Amino acid sequence: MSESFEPNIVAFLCNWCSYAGADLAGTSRVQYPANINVIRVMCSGRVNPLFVMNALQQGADGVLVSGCHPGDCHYMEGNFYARRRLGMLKDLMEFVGIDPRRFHMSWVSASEGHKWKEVVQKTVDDAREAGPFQGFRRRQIDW
Amino acid sequence: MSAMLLNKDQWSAFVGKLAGEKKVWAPVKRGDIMRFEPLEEGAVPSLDFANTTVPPKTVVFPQTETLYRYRIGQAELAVPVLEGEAVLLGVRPCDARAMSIVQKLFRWDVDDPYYLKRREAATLVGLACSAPGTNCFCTSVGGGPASTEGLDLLMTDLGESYLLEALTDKGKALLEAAQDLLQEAPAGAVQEKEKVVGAAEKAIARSVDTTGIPQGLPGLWEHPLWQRTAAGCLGCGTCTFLCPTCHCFDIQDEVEGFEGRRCRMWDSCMFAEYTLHASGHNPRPTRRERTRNRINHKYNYFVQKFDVIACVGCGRCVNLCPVNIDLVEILRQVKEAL
Amino acid sequence: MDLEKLRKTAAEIVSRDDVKYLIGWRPGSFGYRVSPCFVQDAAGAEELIFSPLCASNLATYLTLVEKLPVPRGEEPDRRKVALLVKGCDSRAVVQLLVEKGIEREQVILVGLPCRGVVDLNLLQQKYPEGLEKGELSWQEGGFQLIRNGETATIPREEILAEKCRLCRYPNPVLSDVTIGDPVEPWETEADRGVEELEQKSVEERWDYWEEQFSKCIRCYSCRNACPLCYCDDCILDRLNPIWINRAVNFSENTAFHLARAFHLGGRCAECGECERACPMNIPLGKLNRKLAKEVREKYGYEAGVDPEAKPFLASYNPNDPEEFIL
Amino acid sequence: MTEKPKLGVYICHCGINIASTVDVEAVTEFAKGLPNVIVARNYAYMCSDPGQLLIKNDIKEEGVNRVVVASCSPRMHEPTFRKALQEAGLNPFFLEMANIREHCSWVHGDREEATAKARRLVAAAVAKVRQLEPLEEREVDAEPAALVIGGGIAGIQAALDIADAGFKVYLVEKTPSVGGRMAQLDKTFPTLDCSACILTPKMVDTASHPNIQLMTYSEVEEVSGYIGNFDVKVRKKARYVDFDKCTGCGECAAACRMANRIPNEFDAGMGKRSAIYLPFPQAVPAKYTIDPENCLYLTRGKCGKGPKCAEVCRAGAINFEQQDEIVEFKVGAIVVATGFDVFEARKKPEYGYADYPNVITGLEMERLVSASGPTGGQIKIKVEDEEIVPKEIAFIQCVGSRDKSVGNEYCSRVCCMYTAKQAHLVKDKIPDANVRVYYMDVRAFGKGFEEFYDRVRREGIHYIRGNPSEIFKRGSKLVIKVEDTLTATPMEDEVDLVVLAVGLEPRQDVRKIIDLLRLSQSPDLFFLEAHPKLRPVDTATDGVFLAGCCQGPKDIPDTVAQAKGAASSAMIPLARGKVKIGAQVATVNENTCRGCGFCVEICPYSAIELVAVNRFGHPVQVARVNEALCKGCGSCSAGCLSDSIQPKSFRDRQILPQIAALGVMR
Repeated sequence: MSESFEPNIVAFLCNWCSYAGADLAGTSRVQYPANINVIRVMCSGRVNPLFVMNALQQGADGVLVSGCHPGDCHYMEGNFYARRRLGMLKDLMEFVGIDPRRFHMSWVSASEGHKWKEVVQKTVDDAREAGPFQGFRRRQIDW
Repeated sequence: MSAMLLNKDQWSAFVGKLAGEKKVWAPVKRGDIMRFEPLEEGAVPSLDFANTTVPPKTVVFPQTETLYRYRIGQAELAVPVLEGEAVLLGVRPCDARAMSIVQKLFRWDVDDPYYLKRREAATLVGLACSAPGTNCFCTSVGGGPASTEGLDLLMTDLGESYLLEALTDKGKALLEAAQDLLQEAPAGAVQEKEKVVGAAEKAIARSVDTTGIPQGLPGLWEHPLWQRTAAGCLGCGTCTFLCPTCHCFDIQDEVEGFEGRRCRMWDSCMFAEYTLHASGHNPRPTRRERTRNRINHKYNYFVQKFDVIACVGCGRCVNLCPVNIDLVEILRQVKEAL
Repeated sequence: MDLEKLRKTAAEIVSRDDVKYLIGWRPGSFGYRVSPCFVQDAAGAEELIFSPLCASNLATYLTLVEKLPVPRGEEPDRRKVALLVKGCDSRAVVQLLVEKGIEREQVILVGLPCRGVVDLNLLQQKYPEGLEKGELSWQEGGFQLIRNGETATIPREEILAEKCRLCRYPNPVLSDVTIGDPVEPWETEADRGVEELEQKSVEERWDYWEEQFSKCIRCYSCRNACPLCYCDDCILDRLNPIWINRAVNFSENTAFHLARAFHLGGRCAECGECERACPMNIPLGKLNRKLAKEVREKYGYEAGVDPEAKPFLASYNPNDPEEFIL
Repeated sequence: MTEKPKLGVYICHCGINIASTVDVEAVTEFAKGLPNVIVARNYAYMCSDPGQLLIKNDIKEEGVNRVVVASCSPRMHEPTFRKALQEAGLNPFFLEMANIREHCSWVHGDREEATAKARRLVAAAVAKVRQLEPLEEREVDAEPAALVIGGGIAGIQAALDIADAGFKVYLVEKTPSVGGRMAQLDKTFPTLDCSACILTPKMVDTASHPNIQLMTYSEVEEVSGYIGNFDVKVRKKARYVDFDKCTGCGECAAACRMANRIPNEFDAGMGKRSAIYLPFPQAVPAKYTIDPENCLYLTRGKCGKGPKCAEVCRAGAINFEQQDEIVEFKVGAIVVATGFDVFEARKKPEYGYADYPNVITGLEMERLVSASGPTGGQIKIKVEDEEIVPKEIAFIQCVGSRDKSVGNEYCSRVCCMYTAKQAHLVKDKIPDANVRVYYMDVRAFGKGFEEFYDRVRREGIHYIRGNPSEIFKRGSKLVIKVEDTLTATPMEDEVDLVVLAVGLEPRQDVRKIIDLLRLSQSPDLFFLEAHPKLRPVDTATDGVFLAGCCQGPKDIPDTVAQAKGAASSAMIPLARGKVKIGAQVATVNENTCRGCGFCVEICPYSAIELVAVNRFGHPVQVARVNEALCKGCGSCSAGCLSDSIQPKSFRDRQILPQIAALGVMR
C-alpha cells in the first residue's frame, strides 16, 4: 500500500458518552489523526447497521461506531441493542470478505478523552493497513 | 461472398480476427449461468450452449445506463460518450429477432438515441439452433432455429465446421475481414444446414397455436384464468428481466453527496411500483392485473401497434420462473377460453 | 406418503365456511416442476401432491396477497387460509407469528413431516431428460424415480437439497393437523458451504462474493420468495431516503444483498427459498445460514421455533458477546 | 410545500482557537460553493451578540431559512444558536452545527489537514441541514404534587421543603416509622449535636404538615407516566393495628408473648423487641405495627388462648383481618431518597465479625453509646459471660470501603469522622480506656473535620497507620495483627473491643427502584445522576430526582443540601404547572408500519404501543409514539426493518446525506 494513503473514516458517536468523550479530548488538546469524521447521533442504538454499509459504499475506508459502556447508556439499553446488531453486521461483513479492519465498535465514556484518541488511532491505523476501500464503492462502478 | 465455411480448428483465429477490430461480446459461463460479456483478450468463447441465461439485449440495452451527470445547484450536464462498434458472437436467432422487434418500439414516436446508436454499432453474429432447449417454442411465434431476422451473419454448426451466411452488408464485411480463414461453402453445405435445422425444428417440444389470441385477449379481460395464474406469482422480475423483448425502463436520479446522475434502468411490469402513482393509487393493484398486462402487452398491444407478437419463444420465462408460471400454459388456457 | 389422507383432509378443510382456500402443491407444467396451487373446493384437493419435489415454502403466500381497499360498507374477507407446511415452512410461520405478521387464528396449518426435498439442479444434472413427467418419491435411504415406466433409485446424498442436509426440524414445529408419522431427525453435518468459505481468506471470500453478486439482475425473486420479507414497502425500493440505488451494478447489488441478509438476521427460517428462486443461482442461502449459525452459536437464539419468543433483533442480553469491541 | 432551502453557513474563529489551525477563509469560500448556500461568513466569535446578529440579520434580510454554524461542540452552544434562530423568527430546529473546534482545531495540529476536515464537516452539516424539518416543543399540564420515596433525613427534608412551598407531597417509607439511619445515630460529627434532638422535630413535622400525606410501612408498587404526570401505586402494608384507634400506649408490646425475643432492627440487632412493636420510642407515627413474620398468631394462626395484644388493647385497635391496601395517586415529580445499607462485615472474614461478639460494627457502636440504645448508653461487653467495661479499644477504618477485594472502590466519606466521633465518645465515657484507630488515610475534608480530628488526637486517641490483616482470639483478648506502615513495624495488638468502621453500600433491594423508575447505576452501584457535575440531583428519567445516600455516600449536611436541591428541582415543573415535551421525538409512518412490534419491545421508556387502525378497510396494527415519554434516542428506528419509525432531526434521510457528504469529500 502506498505510504501516502490516508483513509477516510466515518464515525457514529452517541451524544452522551462518546461524543462528549471526543469533546473532552478536544478540551484536553489531545492530538489524534484528522482522518476521522464524526456524525453525532443521540445513542449508539440509533445507528442502523445499514449506515455502516452505506458509508463504505459511499466512500469511507473505515467506519467506527462508539457508544457508552454497557450499563452506562443514557437511554439505559441502546448500546446493548447496538452491540447485538453491529456484532451481527460484523460477522456478515467478514463473511462476504470485507476486511474486518474496516469496521470497529468501541465504548468510550464522556471521561475517556484519552481512550477516544486510542480508538481513533487504532481505527485509522487499521484502515490504513487495509488500504483504500475498493470493494463495492459506488463511484468505482459505472458512475 | 455470402456463404462461407469455417473449419472449427480456425475458430479461435476467427474470433481473434474479430476481436482485433471491434469489441467482441460473447456468451461467458459464470458458474451455472451464462451471459454475454466482452471477450477478454485471447479468450475463445465456447458455442456449446442452448441459450444464455441472460439475453444479449444487455449489450444494446444495458440494465443500467447513465444519461448524464450533474452537480446539484449547477447547470452543466456531462453526457457520457457511447462506446464504438461491437460484434455480438453467438446470438441465438430468437434473441436477434427480439432485437428487431424491440427496435420497432425504440424507433416509434421518438427515436431513442441511446438504444439506436448502440444497435447500429452492433454486428450480430447468429448461431442457428441444433438442439433446442426444453421450453423453446419459437416456431409457434414466427421464428425458427435458423431465423435470420435481425442478424447480420448466421452460423450453423455442421459438425467439423461452421457454415457462415452473410445476411447484411455488415455481415459481409465481417466475412471479408476474415477472408483468409474461410473457404467458399460447397453446395452440399446449405443442404446439410437444412437438415440440421429441420431436425432442430422437430426437436422443439412445446408449441401453441397463437392464431386468434391477439384478437381474443381483450374479451378475456375479466376471465378467472388471470387470477388463477397470478395466485402463485411472487411478483419478481425474473420473467421480464430475462425476456429478450421486454424493454421497459425507469428513469431515476441517483445522488451521492452533492453530485448526481440521471440514469435509466430496466423496469418490470411485474413490480408493484411499476404503475404506482405518486398519489398512492395503483391502477394495477395486484399480481392479477400485472400478469394480465404481461401477456396482453406481448400478445395484444404490441401486435396492434406493430403487427408482431412481442414474444420470440425463447422459453426463458418458463425455465426460470421459481414458481412454474408457464407462458405456454397460459396461452393454452387463453386459447381454450376464447 | 399418504396422499389420499392429505387430499381428504384438504377437501374437508376447504369445504368449511370459514376457510378461504388451502395452499398446497400440484404437479408442474414440465420436467420436475411443481406448482403452488390454491385449492378452493373439495374437487381441487385431488390435484394436491406431496413429494421430494415440493421444495417451495408456501408460507410466502400468507403475506404476499395484496390488501385492496375494502369498498365502503363491506367487511374485509377474514376467512382463514389453510397451508401445507413442512418443518422449515412451519418455522417461517412461527417467525411470522413472533413478528405479528399474521394472526394464529387466521391460518390452519396442515403439517407434513418431511424427509428432505431435492435440489432440482442436482436432479436435472443427473437425469437431464426430465421432460417426461416422472414421479419422485421417498424411499429408504434416498429417492425413487419412476420415468417412462423405469424405476431408478437415487441415493439420498446425491440430490438432497443443501438446506435439508442441515435441517434440524424435519417435523413441523407448529401445526393444526399432521399427516404422516413424525420423521426421525437425522444427524446433520456441518454446513459445508458456509464452512468452506469461512476457512478462506478475507480476499478469497471477497472474490467469491464479487463474482456471485455481479451476476445479480435484481429481479427481487429472493426477496419476494422469502416468507419473511413481507414489508409492504421495502426500504430497498424506497426513493426517500434512497438506501440503495436502483442501478444494477456490483456496488448496488452488494449493498442490496448485505441489507437483505442483515434484515433476515435472527429471523431466517432457513427454508432456502431465496437461493432456490434465484434465476442467477447466487448461493444466497449461505449468507442467511451464516447469520443463523452465528445467532445460534453466539447468542443462543433460534428463529421460528417458539411463537412466544421475543424477536432477536428486538431484544438483547447484557452478556451478549463483545470481543469485537475495542 | 416546504420552502426551497436557503442556507447560511457561519464559520467561527473562536478567537484563535479555531482560526489558528483552520483556514476559516478557505472554509468560508468552500461553503459558498455548496448547494443551496446563499451566504457564508466567518466571524471572531459567533456565539457573541454581534456574531448572533450576523445570523439574525441574514435570516431577516437575505431570507436565510437554514443555518449551519461551524464552531464548537453542539453540546456547548446548540441552545445558544437555536435561540438566535428563534429570535429571528426561524424555527430553531433549522440549525445544524459542525464541530470544528473540539473535534478539529483542538485535536489536529496540521493546518492543511484540519482545514480539509473542517470542509468535510461543514459539507456534512450542509447536507443534513437541507433535510431538516421544523419542530415544535409542546407543553402539557403538570400535576402539582410530588412523591418522595424514603423517610430518612433526605426524604424528610425534601418532603418538608416541597410541602412548605405549597405542593402536595406523598412521603412513602418502607418501615413503620420515618427517621431512617439518622435516627439510629447518637451524636453527629463534628459538632456532637444529639442526632435525635435535631431530627425528631422534623419527623413530627412530616406527620403534622397539612400538605404531606405520610405513608409509612408502605412501598411504591408501580410508577408509570412521565414528568408532570406520573401515576403512582403504593402498597400500604397491613399493620394489623387500626391506625386511627392506636394510641401508642405500648401495652400490647409489653404483653406480647414474643416480647424481648426478636432482634430489634433499630438497635442493629443488639436489642430485642416484641412482635407488635414501635421501632423506637420517638417513632413517627407513634403507632404500633405487628411484624407478620414473627407474630405467633399470624404465622401459626394461634397465640395461646388468644392474642395477648388484642386482649390488652383498650382502644380495640388490633385487627388481624387487615389487608394490604393499594393507594393510587398522581404526581408531577418524584424524589428518590432510599438511603443506604452498611457494609456487611462478614464479607471480611479475617476480621472475625461473625466469630467474635466483641468485634462490632460502627453502627452497632452507635447504638451502644446511645442513651436510647440497648445498654442505655453504657459501653459494656461480655467476656466469658462476664460483663466488663472494655479498656483496650481499637477502631479499624475502611472496612468495605476503598477495597477492591469486596468490590467497593469508593471512599464512604463518613467513616473517618464517625470513627473519630465514636473514639471521642468512648474516651468520654471510659476516660481510662486506651483507644487507637487503625487507618489507611484520614480524610478530614469537611467543615470542621480537620479541627475535630485534631481535637480527638489531642484527647489521647492513637492513630496508627496500618491495615490489619487478621483478628484472632488469644485467651480473653482479641489480637489484631497489623503492620504499622509508618515505622514498618509488624505488631500484634491485644484489645477488648474492636469496632469496624464499615462503609456505606447501596440498598440490597436497589433493583426494585431501578425497575420502577428506569434509573441507572454508576459503577459503585449507587444511583446514577444525570450529570456528575452539573445535574447531580437529576436522573436520566425526567422528573425523577435523587437525594441523600442512594446517590452515593455522604454525611448529614451534604444529604440535607442535596435533599433541598432535589426538592427545589422537583418543584420546577410543579411551580410552572407545565412541562415541556421534547421536539426531537420518534414518529411513525403508519402507512408503511407493519405492526411487528419490534420498536415496542426495544423502547426503554415504554413510549411506543401498537394501536389498531383501519387501512383502507383492513384492521391493522401500527406503532404509535407517546411523545411525552419518548426521549428521541432512536433505538427503535435502527431496529425497524421497514424504517417506519424515525427520530425527528435524526431521520435516515437526514443522516444518509451526511454520510454521503463525508464520503464524497475525501
